[in-house]
Amino acid sequence: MSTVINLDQSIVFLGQFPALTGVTMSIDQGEIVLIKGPNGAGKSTLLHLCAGLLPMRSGTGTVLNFDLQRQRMELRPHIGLLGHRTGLYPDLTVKENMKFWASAYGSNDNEIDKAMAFFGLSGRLESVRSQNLSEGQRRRTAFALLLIKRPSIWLLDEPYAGLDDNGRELVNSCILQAVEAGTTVLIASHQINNIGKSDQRTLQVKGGRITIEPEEPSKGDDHVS
Amino acid sequence: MSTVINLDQSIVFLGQFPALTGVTMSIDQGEIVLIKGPNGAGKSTLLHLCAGLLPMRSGTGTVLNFDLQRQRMELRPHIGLLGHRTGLYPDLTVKENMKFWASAYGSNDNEIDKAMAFFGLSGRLESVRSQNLSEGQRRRTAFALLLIKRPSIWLLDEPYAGLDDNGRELVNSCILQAVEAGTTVLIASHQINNIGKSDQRTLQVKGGRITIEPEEPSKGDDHVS
Amino acid sequence: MQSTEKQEFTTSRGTRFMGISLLIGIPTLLIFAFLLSPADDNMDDAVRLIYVHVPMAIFAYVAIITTGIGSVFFLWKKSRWWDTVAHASAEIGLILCGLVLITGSIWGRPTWNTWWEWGDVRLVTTLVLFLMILGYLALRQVPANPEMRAKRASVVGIIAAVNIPIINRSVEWWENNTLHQKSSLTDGKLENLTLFTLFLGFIVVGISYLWLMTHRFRVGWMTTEIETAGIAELIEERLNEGNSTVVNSQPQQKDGTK
Amino acid sequence: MFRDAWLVTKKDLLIEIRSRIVINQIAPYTLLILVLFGFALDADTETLRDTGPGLFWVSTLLVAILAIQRSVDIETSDSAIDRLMLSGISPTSIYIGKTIGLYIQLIILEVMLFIVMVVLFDMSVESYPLIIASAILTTLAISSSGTLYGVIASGLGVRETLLPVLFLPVLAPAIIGATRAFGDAFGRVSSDGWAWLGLLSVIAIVYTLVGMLTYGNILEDT
Amino acid sequence: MFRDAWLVTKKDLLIEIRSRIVINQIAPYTLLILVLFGFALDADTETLRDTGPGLFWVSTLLVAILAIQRSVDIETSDSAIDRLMLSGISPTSIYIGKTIGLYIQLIILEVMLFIVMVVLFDMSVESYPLIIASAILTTLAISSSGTLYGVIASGLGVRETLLPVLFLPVLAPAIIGATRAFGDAFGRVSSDGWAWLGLLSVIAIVYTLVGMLTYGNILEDT
Ligand code: HEM
Ligand SMILES: Nc1ncnc2c1ncn2[C@@H]1O[C@H](COP(=O)(O)OP(=O)(O)OP(=O)(O)O)[C@@H](O)[C@H]1O
Ligand SMILES: Nc1ncnc2c1ncn2[C@@H]1O[C@H](COP(=O)(O)OP(=O)(O)OP(=O)(O)O)[C@@H](O)[C@H]1O
Ligand SMILES: [Mg+2]
Ligand SMILES: [Mg+2]
Repeated sequence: MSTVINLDQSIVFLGQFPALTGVTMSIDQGEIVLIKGPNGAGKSTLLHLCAGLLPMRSGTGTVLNFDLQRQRMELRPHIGLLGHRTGLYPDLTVKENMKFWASAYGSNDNEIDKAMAFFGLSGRLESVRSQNLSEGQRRRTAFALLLIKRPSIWLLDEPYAGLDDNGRELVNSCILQAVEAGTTVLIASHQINNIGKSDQRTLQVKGGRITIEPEEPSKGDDHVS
Repeated sequence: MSTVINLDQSIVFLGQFPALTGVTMSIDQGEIVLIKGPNGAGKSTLLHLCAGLLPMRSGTGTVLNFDLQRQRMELRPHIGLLGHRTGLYPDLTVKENMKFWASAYGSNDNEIDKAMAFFGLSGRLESVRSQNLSEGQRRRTAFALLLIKRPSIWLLDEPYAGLDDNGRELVNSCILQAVEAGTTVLIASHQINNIGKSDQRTLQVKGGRITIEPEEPSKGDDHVS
Repeated sequence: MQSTEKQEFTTSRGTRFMGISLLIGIPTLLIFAFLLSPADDNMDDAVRLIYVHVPMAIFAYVAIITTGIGSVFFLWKKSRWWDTVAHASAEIGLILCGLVLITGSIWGRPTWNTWWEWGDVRLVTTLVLFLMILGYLALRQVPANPEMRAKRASVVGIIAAVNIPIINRSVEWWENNTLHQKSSLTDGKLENLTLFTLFLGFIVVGISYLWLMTHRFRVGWMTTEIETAGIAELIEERLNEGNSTVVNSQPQQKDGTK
Repeated sequence: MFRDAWLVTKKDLLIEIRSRIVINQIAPYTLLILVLFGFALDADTETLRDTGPGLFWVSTLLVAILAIQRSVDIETSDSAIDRLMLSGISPTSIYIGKTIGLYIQLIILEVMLFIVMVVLFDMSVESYPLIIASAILTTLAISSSGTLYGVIASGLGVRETLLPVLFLPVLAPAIIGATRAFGDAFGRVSSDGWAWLGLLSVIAIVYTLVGMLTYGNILEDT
Repeated sequence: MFRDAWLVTKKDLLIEIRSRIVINQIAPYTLLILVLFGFALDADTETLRDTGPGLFWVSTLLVAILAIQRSVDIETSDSAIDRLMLSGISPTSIYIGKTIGLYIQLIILEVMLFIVMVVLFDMSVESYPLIIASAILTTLAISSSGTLYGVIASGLGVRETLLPVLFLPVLAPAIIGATRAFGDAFGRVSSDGWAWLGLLSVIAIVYTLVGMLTYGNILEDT
């Protein structure tokens, strides 16, 4: 399968701090990659880099064949990122948030309804302003937004935080379904060790660098550490 | 043992919405109570009510013998609340945040150092502004602040979210130690089902009300549902 | 530029030549300005300030336009060279612009009988330009990601540069209301010696600009160089931090890296 | 492109309608400024009327700074900006959209301010077309450069202060021109107000173009 | 109580220093307001000098709004307010602390503004004691009512529509009084400036008292 993410010695600075100190990794299409590592290791930074939201200080990288030094703008529309913060407009209702992004993504009403129903956001919650949602409801909304975007790569940063058991199952089933359809999924999470699919990979991030390749290499490729 | 939290038919409105629809519960000193329930059930609201941060629409309640209708101001200093948001000052460094609250609580420098070292915040992180911390580091700081306050009741809302394995263990050991010393701990979390102590209780919240009392009543009291 | 990598100082043959020309040029200018050129009929000795005032005004414009060009090329080519040029030129522009304000005020005291006149367009627009550069440099001082800062500063630099024509033409537009001199150069009323001294002034200020530019550029370049050199150290520190975290949290694990 | 821009505009306006920050919190200050000046200068209403045009534009500009900050806050407060940048809406559309959103809000504020001023200061208008034309152009200059500078000054950890420092000098020429044009329209000065429209259009167009061309570069590194 | 208040003040000031709303950034801002205004009124420096006192207080008020918003944002942005309310610091101390923090910032700002104005507009002061006394009282009125108003406006508790209703009538008399007092101190109007100090002290004291007494009630219901 084709490689969708390829980083070589990527160094990223946040302010004066080297948050990533030379990351080398390559990820194939359709993989599920679990990113583990202690707090402050650089997981979120890595995901933001892959989304094209951070400039690389040095190193090279391509995501979906877009160069991370020069083509970040072109890359971004193909990425779905769920960060620590949900990025909803607090003054708009759930439905209004959905509608705005749906028209930005070019999704139709039907997709909105389906995504909202899927995450249990239909009915009363539709017209609640997102600032009044509970933590879990807010994350459900963020996930519903990811669904209607249909990006080629999902970058999930602690996707389970704040979700109840039911929510976690929904997320898992989404992920598995998306991967079936050829989406690549990167998950940074402290909460889970596997999401119920055998050929997932685990990367360990520590001190801004990938330290240990998993013992169970998924597809015999040379995913150099 | 004495009852520290006692709610009777408490109804709480957030805006026009009845977030709590009549909660009746009583919790003894030194208990660990796990609050479970689906997203939006009212767990966070319940904790805020117990902290004296929300007005009751009807019903009665006492926390630490302070009346929730009339003595919320007096109650608050005895409460330690860890909410979904960490409530740090983003422009101040970790150390400065700690110092400010320490002097508000009357804690000394020694306590600050101990709490920070315990949560792995010593060294470089001391002088990082809290807006630049990673999610987990931010929550560690929030927990360190809880430690230096030494309140009689701990209300923890998703305390594990964003923490790595090590962080979770640290939190657990804090909790157990605090309970030893007579602190009462309420935890709302989707992430765990027990924290490794046998006599914890679990309350189920649904639709703004406590629905099921646990089958293993901890001390034979009549915790009416 | 290769030379800067080897050298300790920001001097080179070119700048030394310029420095020497200035050593000769400045006294010559002073001699011409104060001794040889005649006093003006109605402005008296105060006219002598024109020999620095006007060239500095023109080169302040040149400096800011250079900043603008550097900014455009930086956004286009993403090359640090252009960014350093833009930054260096803006700093010198600020100095020149400040000197124009000061010499102008000093000049105004005897000729218009006031240090400052709010109604005067030239004065106010020059002040506005000064403030624009001040803003640009304030932005450059912000502690943030250097790349991000450079991009934002470039936009501000471009905006400042496109304002130059507006500010410069303002005298024509605001005509009804200015104390300030209108183009006396183009009137052709100046005496020969005056004209020559003014010309000399242009050359001296021009060389000063180039000389300051080269030095300031090299300082800027070396600063980034030093910052780059520090990266390895920072990264080393960060990696160790990763290891120490490992040691703290999982004492049984021996090998963190590799 | 314009469809996307309009989406952004609609969203910004909807948020404003919901939160009513500009209308409820910012607008009252403009009124306060006028009232204060009315009192401060009371003695002599001719002076007051002379200051009218300048006062109008200075207060508009100061209020614009607040509105610009709000327009940036909408995106950055819960990092909605990340999603916006990943959305596929081109930076130019975002720029245009946010500029129009700001424009509409400012125009509404100006209308209010204008009415209050005319009533309070008892001013008489000689040329409405001139008023309208210069207001349209100046507001365009303010909102196009404001949208650009708002994002330049944001996310640097420096907060509000950088914005006025960068923004006010850039707008000074436009404000001066607008003041003169208004002065003529109110019959307070004898200059030819229409001549100023040339300057105003140049500024408005140049700033809008620079904004459209460079906004993407800034968003690239957020 | 005062120890706690001082803690809060120190914290607010530290945050301001960190987030760099410091002297060197405010200076250009105030300077710009004056420059713009100076040019907008153009021609006639007598008019400029007449407007000086009004301009001074209007700009102070505008910057005060930014400072007030910031002072509230500090607490609400990541719900630090919850922790503050649970901290055991009494609401009165919080109120006093935040008021003093705001006060100190405003006074620094006013001193700068004053110097710039006197220099730029070439104004001559006839009575420094009057200037100082009225500045102290008016600033107290602004910061005490501003702290109170800020927390009301932030949507904590009372509905936000109350805010213009509350704040404007509350401050307008103080600003008018201050403008008159300054006008006299600069020798621009013939009224007796000291007479206005009476009004200013009443306002300052009343607002401070009201703030101290009601702040707790507002915080109680968050
Ligand atoms: C603070 C006060 C002043 C400022 C900011 C100022 C600024 C400037 C600037 C920016 C220029 C360049 C204009 C151009 O050529 O495009 C200039 C030129 C000039 N200034 Fe001043 N000036 C000031 C005071 C004065 C005074 C007091 C005088 C003499 C009475 C004066 C005489 C001139 C002359 C003769 C030129 C050359 C004009 C030309 O040939 O185009 N300036 N000044
Ligand atoms: N401006 C800064 N100055 C110093 N350190 C910084 C700065 N910005 C970020 N950092 C550091 O960079 C790291 C960022 O890590 P990142 O957010 O990617 O961690 P993470 O692996 O996602 O952690 P978590 O599990 O807690 O979410 C943190 O250690 C943080 O302290
Ligand atoms: N102004 C409002 N209008 C309508 N509904 C509201 C309003 N404010 C709060 N709510 C609702 O009240 C409930 C608050 O629940 P709360 O935050 O206590 O949930 P929770 O149990 O903590 O959930 P989670 O597990 O997601 O954190 C949510 O269902 C939310 O939608
Ligand atoms: Mg993270
Ligand atoms: Mg909750």
